[in-house]
Amino acid sequence: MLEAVNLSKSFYYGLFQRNKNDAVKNVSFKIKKGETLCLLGESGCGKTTAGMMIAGLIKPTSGMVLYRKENIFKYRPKELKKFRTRLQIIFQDPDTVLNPRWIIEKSLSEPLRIHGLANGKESRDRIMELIETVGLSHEHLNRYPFELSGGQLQRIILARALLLKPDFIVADEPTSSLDVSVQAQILTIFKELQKKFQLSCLFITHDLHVARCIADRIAVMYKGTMLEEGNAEDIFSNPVHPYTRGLLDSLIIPDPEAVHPLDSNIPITSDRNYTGCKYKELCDYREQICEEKEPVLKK
Amino acid sequence: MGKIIIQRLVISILVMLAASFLSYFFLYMAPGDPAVSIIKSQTGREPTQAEIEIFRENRNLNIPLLDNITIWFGMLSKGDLGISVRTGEPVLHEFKDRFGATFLLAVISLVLAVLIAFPLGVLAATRPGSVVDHVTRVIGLGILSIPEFWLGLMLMVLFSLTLKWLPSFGYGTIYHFILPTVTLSTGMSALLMRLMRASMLEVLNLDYIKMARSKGLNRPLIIWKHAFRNALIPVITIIGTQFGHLLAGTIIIETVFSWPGIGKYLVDSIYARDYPVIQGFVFIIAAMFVVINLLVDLSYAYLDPRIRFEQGRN
Amino acid sequence: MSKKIFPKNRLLIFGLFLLTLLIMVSLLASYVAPFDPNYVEVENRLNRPGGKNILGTDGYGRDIFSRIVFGARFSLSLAVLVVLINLCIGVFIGTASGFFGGAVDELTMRLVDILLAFPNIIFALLVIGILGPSIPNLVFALVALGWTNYARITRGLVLSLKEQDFIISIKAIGGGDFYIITRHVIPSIIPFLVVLATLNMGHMIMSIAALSFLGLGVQIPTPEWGSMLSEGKQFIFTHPHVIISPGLAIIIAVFAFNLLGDGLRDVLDPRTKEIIKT
Amino acid sequence: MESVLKIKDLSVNFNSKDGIVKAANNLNLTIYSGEILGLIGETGSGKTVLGQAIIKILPQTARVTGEIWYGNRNILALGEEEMNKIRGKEIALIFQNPSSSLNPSLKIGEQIAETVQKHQGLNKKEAWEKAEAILSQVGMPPRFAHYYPHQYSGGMRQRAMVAICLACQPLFYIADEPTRGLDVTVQNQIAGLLNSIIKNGKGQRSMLLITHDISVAAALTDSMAIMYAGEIVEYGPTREVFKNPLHPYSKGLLNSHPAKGLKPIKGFSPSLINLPEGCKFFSRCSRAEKDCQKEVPMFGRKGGKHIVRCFYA
Repeated sequence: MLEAVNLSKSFYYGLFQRNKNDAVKNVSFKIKKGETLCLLGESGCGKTTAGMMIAGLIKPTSGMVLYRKENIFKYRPKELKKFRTRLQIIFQDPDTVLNPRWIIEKSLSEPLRIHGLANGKESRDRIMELIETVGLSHEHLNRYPFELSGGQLQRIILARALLLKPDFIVADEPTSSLDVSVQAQILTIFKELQKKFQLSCLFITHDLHVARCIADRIAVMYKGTMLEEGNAEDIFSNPVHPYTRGLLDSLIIPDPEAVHPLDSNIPITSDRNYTGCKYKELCDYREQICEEKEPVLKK
Repeated sequence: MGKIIIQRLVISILVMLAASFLSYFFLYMAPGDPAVSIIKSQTGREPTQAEIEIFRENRNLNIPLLDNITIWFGMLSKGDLGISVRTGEPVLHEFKDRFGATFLLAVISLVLAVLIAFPLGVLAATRPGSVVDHVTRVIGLGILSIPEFWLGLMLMVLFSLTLKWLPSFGYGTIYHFILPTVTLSTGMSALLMRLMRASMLEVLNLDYIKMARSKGLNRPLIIWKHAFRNALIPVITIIGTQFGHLLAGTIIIETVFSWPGIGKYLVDSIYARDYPVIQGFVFIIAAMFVVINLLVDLSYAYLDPRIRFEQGRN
Repeated sequence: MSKKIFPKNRLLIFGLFLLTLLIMVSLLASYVAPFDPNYVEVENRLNRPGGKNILGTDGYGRDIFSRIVFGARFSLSLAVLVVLINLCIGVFIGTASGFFGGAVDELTMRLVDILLAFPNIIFALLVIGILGPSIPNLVFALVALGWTNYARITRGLVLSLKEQDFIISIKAIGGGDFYIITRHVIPSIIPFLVVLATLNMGHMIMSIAALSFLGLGVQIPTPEWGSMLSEGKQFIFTHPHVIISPGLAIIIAVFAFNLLGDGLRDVLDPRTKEIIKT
Repeated sequence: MESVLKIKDLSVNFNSKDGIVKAANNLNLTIYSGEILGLIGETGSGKTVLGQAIIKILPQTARVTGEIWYGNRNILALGEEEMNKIRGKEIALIFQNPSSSLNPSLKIGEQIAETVQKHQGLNKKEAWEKAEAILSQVGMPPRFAHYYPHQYSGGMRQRAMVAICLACQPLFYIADEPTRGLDVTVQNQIAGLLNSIIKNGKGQRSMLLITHDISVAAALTDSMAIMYAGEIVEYGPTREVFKNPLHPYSKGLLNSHPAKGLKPIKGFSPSLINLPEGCKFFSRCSRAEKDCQKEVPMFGRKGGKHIVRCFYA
């Protein structure tokens, strides 16, 4: 369905663009129809940049994104516009995704207007149908974004994303700014809709609990590189990479009976570019080879 | 930090080059033959063809624009800004002789404005919605609506003509300073007060002020150490950009009070079409302006450690 | 809360009232003014206010009130003209440069930096000093630098808008650049531009008056506030009324725009989202 | 156990254009020495207001009624001057979002030292030495005292925040969402740090931990109170509440966590401006009867210290 091939993105900054920052480096994965791949990582690991490249919103420095075997960065404008109806993106902060000066209905019908599909009643019917699917009612249509809560807005955004009948969704931390109970609502709706419309999904999150609920497969990212990829269950039951293991160990679970290995030591890491494995500074298994070479993904 | 200085220096040099280029460019675009108008304004009669030719030769008006600019830059690099047509003195001398008076006027006015504006702005911000706040707000807005030169004239009428307390124009004693500086600093202080108030209000609502309160620090310490310092940063930048405004104000105020500074001289030169002076003065003023902006950037960096340690992002 | 907002709105309404009054006066100048502003009557020169000349007469015996009324037409329309030209140039350049970025942005912004480094009035003095005083030259002098501020602010607004999720999401839906700029970007920055232009109006009125006062703007026989002051300057110690009333006229006009701009800024502040709706 | 802080009938209202925001209604809560009490609630439940009410730094528009007894003093009756002797010295507030709560133009060392200077009468040099010592206490090299906040990473800023609060070794801490927005590993470190502060206090130190994260509450707290729409709906020892949540909202909240089933509660939280009469959870509750809509249920005791505000629990 969709494939990322050696995606890399570097940002250049400083006087005369001397400094280089590899936000994403050689990231590859495949997503099948109806499948959810979870891109898991901490803040600043490049997962959002990767998601934006998949959605065709940022051009990669090298590598390509294949959608149905076609490189989306080679699309002509018309094909790109068509692609925009096939792939939709959902953002982290629902408060900022809708034009604050427009009522909900206007924002909702915008995709139809852009693609010339809006025909009065038909468009309205489709909107009504979707708005009920996500658990809201027509009374919300005449409101302004600031009058709705984050959970309600995220439902609206979900409805808008589905309006063009896409087959792929990039969801960038769609619930991380929401409360737990609202998160449960949104994730439940999301899962239902995904089944109903046979959606493939790239789900970006930092939350291991959420990843576990939603993912078929998980890819773990750290400082721009992919460290581990596999079936969700395998990753949780048998993590191979030391970083993934550390991440799972430090996870606090909502159970007061459990033993929580709280660790108040802080490691201080440097941000500089260096050779070798990105995780070597924090790794308990560090050896000489980690200093010299950057490991590649292996089965 | 070093990066910022380099960037600013490059811009500064460009500004000055642009300033001199522009002044030359406009000179060439001037209506009629400058030679004719200048000689006419000097002698008061129609110049003869020979006079015009000599003048052109002397002023390098016969050679093309670009060559002329090259010559001017050549002179510039030796610190030579040419000779005033009106007085026959070197432009640089004329400038030096008058700069002190203008500088004093500008600096005293600025200091006065800051002394009035900062406490008032802080006071208004710490009591939002109070009588002080409303009064300063409306009065500030009102003062900003008064043209400086008119205010100067009115003060002159009131204090020199009616009350006979102060000299109406001239330069020399401390009394001569009072009216011009008061005129200049009035508008400036209204502006700075409003800026200070807005900036302070914004800072006082930030989380770190709550944090400072939760540490048990007393109010003066919170206001001056935690809030004021951070509120100052945007105000300082404005002061920098306002320096141009201040210079402009000085020019007009000097004309009103017959203040022997660069402003009055510049305006007189414009009346007399004394091109070398116009050109030279604009160049020097642009240069001064650039230096001030540079200083503002530096003080900005001093006040805001986030900039001081900026390693370069974008 | 309502108590705090009330005086602000009251000021805004007062500003609006003053402005409407000014516009009415300048539109209906020939009905409002009791005399021909240029009618010279030497035997009636320098009359004190009162009597048949409400604000007295000037050095040529012309009726000051009539001249102020006609001056309103002149001062306001000139300022509006300059502000509108600046606004159009600035918004066009600012939007293009902010939205598309790249080398064009880099170049225009360096140019703006350079031009902004010039004090406005000094630049105007230079231009007019060399090109000679005339109204087209005055407009040119005020536009040559005036647009830069609009361009800089527009660019800043567009840059921050461009990074906002709601713009990126339209892009992701398939909205083209032109669509995004005209339907989302420009409408979002209009409130800021309205405030900016309103406050700038006051500034322009003062700049024009100042240049005219120096004899470098609108030339003398024309009834314009600045040139009236310039003419009246010589009578300051004998007949101050000649310069008091034109000055007050400038203050009232500038104050009206300042009140309006200041009030609008409070009302249109994006942080008070609730208000934008109404 | 001795009580440190007793909150009695505390209500906090704000005036806004749209009406009165009832951020907290008749809160009653006791914090005992040596314990960590978790105050659990979602956005708009009024939990942050409580923390700021205790230390009296709410905005002037807030109307606070009730009593907050700290020892034998009612905090709400104290003047600003007396309050300043308590703030930072006896009660410290750890803010959420350290990026905006640290003064960007002062070195971290100065921000710690000024508290020490104020409350312990030390001179500048002594205070700075103390600041460096405290920084190493929270696991950071003393040289970090000379750095500005923007030079710290997110996790280190939160540590610096804890260090500032620790400066005068107060006995009572309020931590307002200390782990929000942090990465998993950093969250774990900060939780560990907070835990060690209280557990190393020889039973003298106690903490009110305000959080939306039930995992953190499970890991750190001894007892917990659950807030909904400005009211406390359930209170009890943490283990009991988790094992046997009584209030329908508490059950819903716990079960909606992804690790505990991801079962959503239907409907939306009410706005604090137009709160319904009676039980605030009525419209979303599956067990609601008619009388729930008429009056607010009183607390009922369910064995030991576990109490709940529901007619049918």
